[in-house]
Amino acid sequence: MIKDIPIIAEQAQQPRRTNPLAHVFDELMNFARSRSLFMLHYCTGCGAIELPPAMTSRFDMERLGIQPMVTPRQADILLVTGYVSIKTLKRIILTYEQMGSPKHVIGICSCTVNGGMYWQSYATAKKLDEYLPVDLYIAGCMPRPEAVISGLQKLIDNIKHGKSDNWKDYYQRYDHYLGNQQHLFGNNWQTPTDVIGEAREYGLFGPQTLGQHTELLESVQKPLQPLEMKL
Amino acid sequence: MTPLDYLLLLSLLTVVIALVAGHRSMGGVWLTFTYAAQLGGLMLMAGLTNQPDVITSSLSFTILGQSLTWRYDALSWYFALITISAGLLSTMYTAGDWGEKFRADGGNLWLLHVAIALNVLSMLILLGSGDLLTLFIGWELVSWASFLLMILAGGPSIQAAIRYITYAMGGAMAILAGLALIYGHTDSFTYPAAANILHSLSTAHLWAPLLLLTLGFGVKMALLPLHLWQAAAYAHTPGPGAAFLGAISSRMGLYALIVVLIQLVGLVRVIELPVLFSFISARDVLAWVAAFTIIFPTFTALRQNDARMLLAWHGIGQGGYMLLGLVMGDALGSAGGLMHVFNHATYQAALFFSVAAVVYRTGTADLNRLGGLVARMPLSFLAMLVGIIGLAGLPPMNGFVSKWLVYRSLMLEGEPLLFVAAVVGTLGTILSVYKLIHNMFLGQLRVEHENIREAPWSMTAPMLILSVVVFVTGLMPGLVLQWIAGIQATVGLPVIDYSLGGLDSAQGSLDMLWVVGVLFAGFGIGAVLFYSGGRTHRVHQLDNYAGGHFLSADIRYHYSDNFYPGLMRLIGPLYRYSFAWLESAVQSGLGLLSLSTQGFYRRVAPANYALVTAVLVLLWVML
Amino acid sequence: MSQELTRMLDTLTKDIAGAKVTLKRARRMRIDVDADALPALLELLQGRGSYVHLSAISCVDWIDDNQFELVYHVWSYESNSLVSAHTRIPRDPGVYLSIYDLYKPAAFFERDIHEMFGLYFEGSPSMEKFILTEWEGPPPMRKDFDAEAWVRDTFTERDYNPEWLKELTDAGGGIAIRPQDIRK
Amino acid sequence: MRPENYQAINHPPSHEYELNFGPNHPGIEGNYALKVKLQGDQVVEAHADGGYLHRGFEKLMEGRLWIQNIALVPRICVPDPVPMEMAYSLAVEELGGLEVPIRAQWIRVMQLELSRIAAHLFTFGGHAATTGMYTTMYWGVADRDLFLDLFEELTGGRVYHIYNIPGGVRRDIPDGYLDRVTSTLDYLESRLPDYDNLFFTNQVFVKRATGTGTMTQQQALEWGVTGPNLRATGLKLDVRRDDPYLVYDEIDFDIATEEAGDAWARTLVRRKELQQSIRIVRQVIERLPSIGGPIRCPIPNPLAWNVPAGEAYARIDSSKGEVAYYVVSTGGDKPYRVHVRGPSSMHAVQVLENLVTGGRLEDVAQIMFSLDACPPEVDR
Amino acid sequence: MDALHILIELTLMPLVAFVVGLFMVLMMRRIAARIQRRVGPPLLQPLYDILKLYGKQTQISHGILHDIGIIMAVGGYIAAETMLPVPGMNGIADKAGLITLAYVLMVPSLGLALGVGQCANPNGSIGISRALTAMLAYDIPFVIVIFGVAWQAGSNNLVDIIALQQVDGIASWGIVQTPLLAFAGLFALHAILGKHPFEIYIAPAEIATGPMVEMGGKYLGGLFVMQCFQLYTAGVIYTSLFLGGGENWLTFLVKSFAVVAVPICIAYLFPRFRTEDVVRLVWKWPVMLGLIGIAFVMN
Repeated sequence: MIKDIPIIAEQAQQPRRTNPLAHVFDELMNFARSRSLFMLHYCTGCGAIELPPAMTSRFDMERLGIQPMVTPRQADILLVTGYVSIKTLKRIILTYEQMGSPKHVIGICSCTVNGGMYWQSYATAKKLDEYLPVDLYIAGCMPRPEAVISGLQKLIDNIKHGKSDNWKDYYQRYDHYLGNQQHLFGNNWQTPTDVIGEAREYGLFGPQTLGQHTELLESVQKPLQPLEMKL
Repeated sequence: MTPLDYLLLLSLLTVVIALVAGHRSMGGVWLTFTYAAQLGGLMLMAGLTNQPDVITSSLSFTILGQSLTWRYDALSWYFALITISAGLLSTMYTAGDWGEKFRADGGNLWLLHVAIALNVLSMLILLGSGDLLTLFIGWELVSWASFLLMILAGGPSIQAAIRYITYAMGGAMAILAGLALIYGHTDSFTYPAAANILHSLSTAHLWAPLLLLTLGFGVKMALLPLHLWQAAAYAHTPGPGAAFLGAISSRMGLYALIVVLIQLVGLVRVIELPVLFSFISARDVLAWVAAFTIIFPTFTALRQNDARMLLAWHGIGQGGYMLLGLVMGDALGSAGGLMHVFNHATYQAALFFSVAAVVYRTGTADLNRLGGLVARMPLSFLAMLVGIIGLAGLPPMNGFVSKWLVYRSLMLEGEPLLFVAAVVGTLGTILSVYKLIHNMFLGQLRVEHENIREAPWSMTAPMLILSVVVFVTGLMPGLVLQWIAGIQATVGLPVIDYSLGGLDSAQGSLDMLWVVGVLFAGFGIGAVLFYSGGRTHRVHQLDNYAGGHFLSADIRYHYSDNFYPGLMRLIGPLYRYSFAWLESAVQSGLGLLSLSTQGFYRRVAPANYALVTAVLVLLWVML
Repeated sequence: MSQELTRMLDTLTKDIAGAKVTLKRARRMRIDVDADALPALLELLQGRGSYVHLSAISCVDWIDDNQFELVYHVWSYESNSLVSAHTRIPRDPGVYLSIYDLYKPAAFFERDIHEMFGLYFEGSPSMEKFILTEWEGPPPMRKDFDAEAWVRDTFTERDYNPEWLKELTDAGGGIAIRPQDIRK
Repeated sequence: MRPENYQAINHPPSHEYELNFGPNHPGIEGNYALKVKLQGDQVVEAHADGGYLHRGFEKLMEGRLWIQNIALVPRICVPDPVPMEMAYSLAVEELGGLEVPIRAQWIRVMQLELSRIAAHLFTFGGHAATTGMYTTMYWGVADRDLFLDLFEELTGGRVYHIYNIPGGVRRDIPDGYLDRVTSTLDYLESRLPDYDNLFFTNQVFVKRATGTGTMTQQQALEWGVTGPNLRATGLKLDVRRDDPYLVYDEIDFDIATEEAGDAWARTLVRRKELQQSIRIVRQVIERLPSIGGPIRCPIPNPLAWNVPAGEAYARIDSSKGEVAYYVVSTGGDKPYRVHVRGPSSMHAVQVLENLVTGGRLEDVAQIMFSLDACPPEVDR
Repeated sequence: MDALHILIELTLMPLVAFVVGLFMVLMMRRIAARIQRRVGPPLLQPLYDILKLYGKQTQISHGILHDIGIIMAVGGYIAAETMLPVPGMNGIADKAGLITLAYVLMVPSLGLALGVGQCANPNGSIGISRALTAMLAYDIPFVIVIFGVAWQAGSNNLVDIIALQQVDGIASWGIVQTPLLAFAGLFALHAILGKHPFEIYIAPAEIATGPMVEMGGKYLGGLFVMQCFQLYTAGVIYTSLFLGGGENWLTFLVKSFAVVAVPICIAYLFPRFRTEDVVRLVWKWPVMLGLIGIAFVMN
């Protein structure tokens, strides 16, 4: 029912930390992260109908420290609940890029794995992990609240042990993801977020961050430079 | 030659320079220096604030057997300081690029310089008035000088200025009538004689001159039913002129009221003076007029969509705090009221300067056509931020201290309703100033403003100087309070027991040094907490939450119009009915009055007119 | 009751040239009508026949006949019966008249048919795209659009025999008897 | 998004600003969007924007066998899936000339009404949450879960049941099932006073909901409003009565109506329907043991079933309004064309736009939820 | 009092406030959970949330003001905590009276308003507009209460007010002496906390959580810290004004928690008002009661 997606990208070389307490601090932060997950309130598909039961009185996700949040800025986990139509996928990518890292994507329902029963539909994207780095799939049509919660517990476990940093993969293999996005949305595809700049700024630059697809992007895009204060 | 003579001569010299060189490109700079010289001249008299002393001018006339004298005391000095500083900074602001653009846009820069210089001169003369007649002469000079400043921009300002002069003439008539009444009793215009006779007058007889004088001076002060002229007149005056007017002009009314109410009648008498057939005293009436002057204009400001109009309406509202504090009559209240004159002048000028800078760059002060300018005009934003915190009366700026003194006094005097009224005014101010700064500087930057730059230094320097003053006098209110204490000693009010950081008192003291210190320490800790978090990166404003949609450049998503809709659904009808009714009532009443006044002027020579009025009123008093 | 209904409809439609009324079952009537007579028929149904509720407009792509069939399902709350008015229009220009001024709900259905079949309705309040705003292909509900082929071109299928499973199988794990062994 | 959308152009010199409700917004039901243009808090213009849940069902169904489509149809309306299966089955039965056994018809009625109860509980929760009343949502969703348990026992699925097939239902009711239904209904009835106190008669809620999104009878008929929303304007119209299907003509129930036509009236109608549904289910429980017989009629090999050529239009009343399926067969093993008429395609587009325009920002979400619009029905 | 002593107090008071505030947030969430028939979050959940938010690795800022807004919001509350006397520590409560406190408490709101304004999000701006409207509403009963209490005590110094109430036990508490003011104060407190039905400026379904809309990471963390301070401040002010402050830490904490629990228990049973209804309600009952209360006090 729950399946880990193996992390394909090679880990970027982390700077060695000499402070002996750094390790303890990392453990603490990982623990806090695992115990406090804000999930984005975005019903992308029909699996969202099983989230209210999971959130509310009967299954109560708040006891695991999970609570719904409204905007992507506040959220840590993006639950893609079910099939993603192409129109929605654009919004999901926008939303994902607006979220602050560490961020986690959970694909709920079979449709996110391979298109599910809509495999021949012209309107839905088939494999979510082509467009976004997925941390965890919870398969089923649709998975029960118990399955959702057990999947979330698995994610919590992964975060606690520092194993769930697929979000770095998005920066490190941005070219790959962007290529798939361009394939589906056309060559003019651009989001307001400057992912390459972010990767550069946070030291998440990987060998596959840049490539032919990002070149294409840079040839068409009007980059949105932040409004710097000018005297 | 006394220092006062030097001062007045310097001021006259300024006018002359303005007349001669006002149209030159360097004229503004020269004028700035002469204003600085005036300030220097004033500083020669700084000793006035320490002891209740008077510096007389050697200039004096004798007309119709009445000698006209001019003299300065601590009160005059304090107001003169604000006047000259306002003139100095306004001219400095005008002297640079602003003036160039003003001229290029077809404005008459020469006239603007002359008008400001004339205003300063006339105000200095008014502030030096040594008797009732010079008070009236100074008053008339100030009225006409302000009129000149208001009208010079042409266009919509002409109507506003004419409205002003109508009100002012009505007020002048009332003053003249009041003076005539007093003269009828004393045969003399000197203050001591007037004070003597006013002390001895019976209640009913005292009411007539008091009412006439308060009404007359209240026009300039823009007390509640007589306030309708002010906002439009100030707002339509070109940039620095508006700052000058907003800072000091209407405070001349307060000065005259202080002279009449406190120096001549005596506040004790006002407090005791009952309103006929009722249980309230004259002070209550004045206090409530002040309270309504706080509330109504403030909430009118809330509805304005033009930045200058909004500020001008606030100028009226803040006048209410000054009067409210003064008529409380105790050390704290009067200190608060007097200090608010200085505080208001500083932040109001800074705000007007900032708005003028925005208008200079964008060409509009319409709050619905601006937004997001903080990224482009950060210094103007800073000045406005400091200014609005002062205007709203929040710590750590100076507006907080003066308002605190007024609140404290209202608490000690046991005036819960007035206290609530004052707080309502402050809250209304907070609401409207947030609207001001939000609609201009925060929110979405309009695409046509993407490439504008900060205003030049000649414009930002005056506002930054003022911002520093606003902050420093907020941090160390004792600097201003020492002048206030001098005034209180001079005019016979209880003297405030101040310290550098505020005041010490058994029933609750205020130490701004501590408050500001702790506040900034708090900010410091907040900053440490903040910067100990992860790194941030800046994003463009189109990278924004829009319900999951992509924002594009052609979408206007800046929330500006009808900024407080929930509140307006509740109190909006009040604006439509009460305010409109009040405005039309006052307008038609004053229209009638001004028409009749106009008739008098046309048919009767002014000198005779005064005589006739005096006779009529005397008859009424005798009967 | 149904007899009465049929009779009523017959009188209603006797002015409409070529209208053919069929009673399918209780409360279900079918009227076949020419394309140019359909608005008049609907006007009659609504005005005199109290068929005020437009339940749906369905479009069928008869690609072999090179025609679109439009079916207007209208319901009468008074006689509690449904009339389905069928008409056919040629597929080629694909333009027809809107009935928005008769039935407000038609706006949605016509807009929907426009983006799904590419059939244009003249006089409809909005022919902008609603569902397929970000779709650039041909109108997808047309029979000549092969969705499956499009999907095969656009998307790749998931690899159902990943490396880690192969390793498992090589190590002797997995299914005891493989399907191909059974077939032998 | 295309790069040219970020190019600088002049801003409209307007006092209006735009705000997007959805798709990622708690004030919108499901994955749907409403773009509103506001002045202050007054909505000047509203444009619905759908398609986020578009899967091309109608196209998909043309490519699958008749029996396969049964798995597809419940997905068209997620909160209330049973009517979708039912309408499709009814249409196919009409085409194929199948006679559904009477026992299966009663079971279907029970399932329909249980689904209606679950959907209404969910709607109350959503509607309450738009006004900030989360407790109702927490309670409502938790109580709905009991009904999902009943479904699970009967059909094996919590949300999507795939229980009705052309010709009848998939399996008979388990032993003791009717007792469990009765006890669940008893529990729900005992909870209703709590809901009344907490929500339906809560003065703050009443104040907010009265006069919000009001439509007249005339408007409702003109805009094609159906179901509870239509009944909230005082019209006693219900497909179950006017166009009876299954055994609804043998069942005794009242059509719940309200006069006002505003958000509160719509909520009250649903509240009354909840009781009527309980009443219907109780009648089914009473009658069902006495009705024997098979639960489905024999159909040919479903994998090679050629449904006779023809066309059928089946309408039923779901918790949202009138659901209708137009099915065309050319005698093949797959439908030639299936057209789904979801009630929300009216409610969520035209009606919503009309009601929201001129209203207030505060009420946008409330109006949407009070209409009980279900976006997947619009997008299909 | 030497400088070191006061420095220690100034450091300790915000710390205490933060820790107590964390538990108040926890209490709030637990009460909500119990009303909603849930289990609720674990003991240290508020702390985990804040730690997690501060530890976010990428986060966005819309400009310097966005940062300064949060700094001012948190810093303003930190400053305000030093003006609230707690058992054994007075901080600078005697240097800044009640009015100063009331105005210092507006600084965080103003800071937040500036930060939100820079985000250029209409949802945030609407939220701020509503929050300021609510402030206009609830501050009027609040200052009436302050006036009444200050008049009753003859001082606007919180230390004096507390001392006066501790003279002879419960009989001298404000809630016994001036019950009308105490009720008005509780009403105002409910509105100050912005809980339902006064929760107009968060309103997720209407304006997508208003001011918080563009806040993520440490910005949101700052707001969470601010929430702790806000609950603490509200509880302690009310305790100091009407419940005789704290004789010792135990009674102090019991009273503060009890005060905060009252509005929270009410809040989860109500939907939210419209903006103008909030203003109307708050200007009607608490203001009326407060003024009657003052009339009693001043006679």
